[in-house]
Amino acid sequence: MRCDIAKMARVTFDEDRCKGCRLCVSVCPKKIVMMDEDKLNLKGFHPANVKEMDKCIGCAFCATICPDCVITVEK
Amino acid sequence: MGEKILMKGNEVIAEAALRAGCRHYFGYPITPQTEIAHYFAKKMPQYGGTFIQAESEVAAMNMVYGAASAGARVMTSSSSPGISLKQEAISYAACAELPAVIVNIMRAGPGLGGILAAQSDYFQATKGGGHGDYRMVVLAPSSVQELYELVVDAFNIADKYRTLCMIVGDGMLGQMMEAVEFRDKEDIYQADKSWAVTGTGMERDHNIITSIYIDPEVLEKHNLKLQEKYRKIAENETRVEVFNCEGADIIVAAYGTVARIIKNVIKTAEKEGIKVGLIRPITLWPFPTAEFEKYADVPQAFLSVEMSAGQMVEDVRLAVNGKRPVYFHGRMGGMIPTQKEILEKIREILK
Amino acid sequence: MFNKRITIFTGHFGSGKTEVAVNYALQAAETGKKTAIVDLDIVNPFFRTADVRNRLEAGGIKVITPVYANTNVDVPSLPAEINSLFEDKSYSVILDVGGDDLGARAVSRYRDQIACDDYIHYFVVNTRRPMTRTPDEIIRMILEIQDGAGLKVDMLVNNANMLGESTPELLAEASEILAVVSSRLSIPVGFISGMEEVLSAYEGDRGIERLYMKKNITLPWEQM
Amino acid sequence: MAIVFQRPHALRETQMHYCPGCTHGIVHRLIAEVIDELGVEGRTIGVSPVGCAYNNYLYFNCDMVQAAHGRAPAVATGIKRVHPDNVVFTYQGDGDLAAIGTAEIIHAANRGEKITTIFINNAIYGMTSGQMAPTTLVGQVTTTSPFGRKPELHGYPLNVCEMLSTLKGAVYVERVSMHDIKNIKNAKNAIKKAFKVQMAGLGFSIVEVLSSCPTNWGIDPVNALKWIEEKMIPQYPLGNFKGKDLEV
Repeated sequence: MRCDIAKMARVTFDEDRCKGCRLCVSVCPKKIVMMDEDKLNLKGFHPANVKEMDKCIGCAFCATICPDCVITVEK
Repeated sequence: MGEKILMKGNEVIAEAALRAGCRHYFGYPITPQTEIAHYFAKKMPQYGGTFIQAESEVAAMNMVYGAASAGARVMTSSSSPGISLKQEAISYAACAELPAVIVNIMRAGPGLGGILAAQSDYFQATKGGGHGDYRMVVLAPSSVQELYELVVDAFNIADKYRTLCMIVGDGMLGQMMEAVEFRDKEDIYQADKSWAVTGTGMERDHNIITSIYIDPEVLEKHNLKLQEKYRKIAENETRVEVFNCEGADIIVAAYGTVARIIKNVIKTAEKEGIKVGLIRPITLWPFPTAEFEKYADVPQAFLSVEMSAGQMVEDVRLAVNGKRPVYFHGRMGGMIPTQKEILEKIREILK
Repeated sequence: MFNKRITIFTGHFGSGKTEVAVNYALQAAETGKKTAIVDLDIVNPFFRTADVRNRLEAGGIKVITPVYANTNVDVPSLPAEINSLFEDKSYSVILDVGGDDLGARAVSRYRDQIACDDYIHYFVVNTRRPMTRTPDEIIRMILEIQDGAGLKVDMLVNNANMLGESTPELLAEASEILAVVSSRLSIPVGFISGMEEVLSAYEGDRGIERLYMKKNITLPWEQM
Repeated sequence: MAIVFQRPHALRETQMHYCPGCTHGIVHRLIAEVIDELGVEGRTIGVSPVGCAYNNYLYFNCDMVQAAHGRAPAVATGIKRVHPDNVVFTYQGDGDLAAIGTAEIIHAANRGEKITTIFINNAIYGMTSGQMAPTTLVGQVTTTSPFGRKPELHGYPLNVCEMLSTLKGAVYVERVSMHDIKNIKNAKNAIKKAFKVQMAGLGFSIVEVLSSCPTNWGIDPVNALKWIEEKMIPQYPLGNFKGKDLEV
C-alpha cells in the first residue's frame, strides 16, 4: 500500500474477518467508518471500511471495540 | 527389598503413591478411606508435594484433571458415594486421555449406605459409572502387600497408556493392618508427556487438553482410537491368580479380600474330599476371560462369591459362556460371607 | 500393672492399643477387680474394642463403646455412660483411646476428672509402624499425644509386632529404641506386651513386667 | 507511520465463532493484549469453560485446558499446584461460574488460589439458547423465564463480585463493562492488574465483565451495549470491590 506522509493515521480492515456488527461504526468520533456498500466479503456481508482516510485521527476506537480483530491502526 | 513394617491398607496406598512419584493428591474425607488423606496431609510437605482437601469429590477429581493435564502423577481416593460424585470428571479425563489413579475403598450401598465393607461398585468401576464409551483399568488387590505393588503398577499403567487406573478394595482392605515390605526403589515408567500443558515457553505450538469434538466424524474417530487403546490394554495388562484349579470339582471366582476367605474354604473343603479351585481376577477390567475359558471344561460348576447382589458373576457367565452352570453367593450391606455358608453352598451345588 | 483405678492407653494409631487394652482388661478382671473398658476410639471405624465385646463381657467386664461402633454409620458420638465411671470408684477403668493426637483429644474432655483420680497413662509403641520407627519420631508422637490428651505420659509399652509375623527380635529391636526415648524424656518402660508364643521366647528385659496376650481380634477370613 | 493497534500475538489468527457484535471477542483480545504486555505467553495456561466460550482454547496461543461445566477453578487449581510459576487463568460465563460451578469458584477464591478468573456476565445462557442465568435481571424474559424473572419464583440476580469480595483469599475483585471505549480500556487495566496480582503470589483475583448477548437478548449489537449500560449496571455496579490499592 502506498504510504502518504501527509496522512496522520490509517486504519486497515481485514475485510473477510468482519462480521458486520457495526460496533466500529458506532464509536468512530469522525463518523468515517461505514459499511462498504460496494463490497461483499467472503461471508457475504458488506464489511466495515473507511473511505475518507484523510479524516482518520488514529484514535483506535474502532479497533478497540471490534470483537473480531479486524482492524489494524497505524499512526 | 527393605525391612518389613506393619501398615494399614489405607496408609500403604498413600505410601505407595509417594514411592511411585505421586506428588499431588486431591481428596475429600469419607469413611473408610480417610486415612489416605491423613497420611498425605502429614507426608506431602516433606516431599514438596500438594495435598488439598477439596470442597467436594467433584472438585477433587477436577483438580486431578488439572494436575494430570499439567503432566503430574496425581491421585484421588474416596469411597463409594464419593466415587459417584467423581464420575463426571472421570468420563472427561477418559476422553482427554489423562493418566491418573483413583482409589475406591468400597463401602456398602446403595445411597449413603454404610461404612462397612462391600464390593457393590463392581459395575460402576468396570462398566463405566460415567457417561460415554470408556474403560478404566481396575485393579483389585487382596492383601496389603499387593495393595502396595498394584498402586505402583497403577501409576505406571496410567502413564504408559494415558489412561485412568482405579484401585478397588473393600473397607476391610483399607482398614486392616498387615506387614508390608517396600522395595528400595520403584521402577517408574518414564512417559513422554510432551502433550501436557506446561506453558509453551514460546518454543512450540500450544497444547490443548480437551474432551470435546464437535464434528461427529472426528469424535467417532477419537472413540475408535480409545477402543484400540483399550484392546491393547486388555491384551497386555490382564492379571489373574489361578489357585488349585487343575482337576477342581468346582471353581470359585472371587476378588479382593473375599478371595482370602475362599483360600480358607479350600483348606476346609479339602478335608471333606472336595477340590475347590479359585480364579481371582486381579484386574476386574480387563476381565481375565481367558482363564475362565481355559478351565471351563473341568469343574462341575462355577461359583462367584462377592460382597454384592451379584455383579462380577455376569462377567464370569460371559467368560464361561454356557459351558458350565455358574452360581452365585453374596452378602450385602456390610455383611461378610462366612466360610461356613460358602461351604454349604458348595456342598449344595455339588450334590 | 493393674494397680491404678484408671488406666489410659494411647499411642500412634495401629500401635496395637486395642489389643493391649483388651488383654489388660481381661487380666485385670481375672485378678478379681471390678473392671470396665471404654472404647474412646473416634478415629478408627473398623477392628475395635466393640469387636470383642462378647469375650470381654464373658470375662465380667463392663464394655462401653461409642454409640454407633460397628454399625454402618461413622458418627463418633461418645456414650454418656462414661461419666458414671468417674463417679463410681468401685470400678477399675481402662480407657482405650483412639490413635494419634486426634484420637487423644477425645480423652481431653475428661482430663479434669482423670487428673484428680488415681490414674496411669501408658503410651503404646510399635516400632514397626511408620511414624514411630525412630526415637525422634516416637518423641514427636508422645508430645503430640500429650498435647491432644492434655495428660502427660507416665510409662511406655513396648508392643513391637507385625501381627502374624511377629518375632522376639522385634521386641529386642524396640527395646533399644525405647531405651533412647526413656532416657531423653525420663519416661520408663512400664511393660512389654506380645502374643504369648512370641513374648515367652523373648529373653531380654527380664527386669520389666510383661503382658502375655491372647489374640482377641480376628480377621473376617479367619472366622468360620 | 507505525502500527499502534493490531491483533496481539497471544491471540491466534483463527476466526472466532461468536455471533456478530458479541463482546466475548473483545474480552479475548484484552486478555491476549495483557498476556503480550506482561510477556507471559510462554508460561500462561488458560482453562476454557462450558458455554459459548467452550472452545476458546482454539483462540489463545498459550497452552489451554478445557474443563467440565463449572469446574474450571478446580482444574486451574490442579494445574497451578503442579506449575506454581506459571500464570493460570480461567474464562467462565455466568452459568458456568455462578450456577453449576458456585462451589468451585467460592472455594478456589477462599483458598486464595493463585489464579485469575475472567467472569463473563451477560445475564443469560448463550450456548444453550437463552435460558435464565443466575445473573438474569428481575423482569428479564428468557426461554426459561418467559414471563420475566420473578424473584418470588426464580430468586434474585446473583452479585458475584460482592459475594466473593467478602472472602479473605480473594484479594483482587473488580467489575468492568464492555459497553463503551472508556470501559473497555478500564477492563483491560483490571485484567492486567488481576494477572499481576496472581504473578505477585498475593491470592485469587477475578474480573467480572458485563458483556452483551445480542442474539439471545434480541437486540442489535450497538443497542445491546446501551442495554448493558442502562439495565445491567444498576444491578451490577462497576468498580473495584477489593484490592484497589494493591501495589503490583
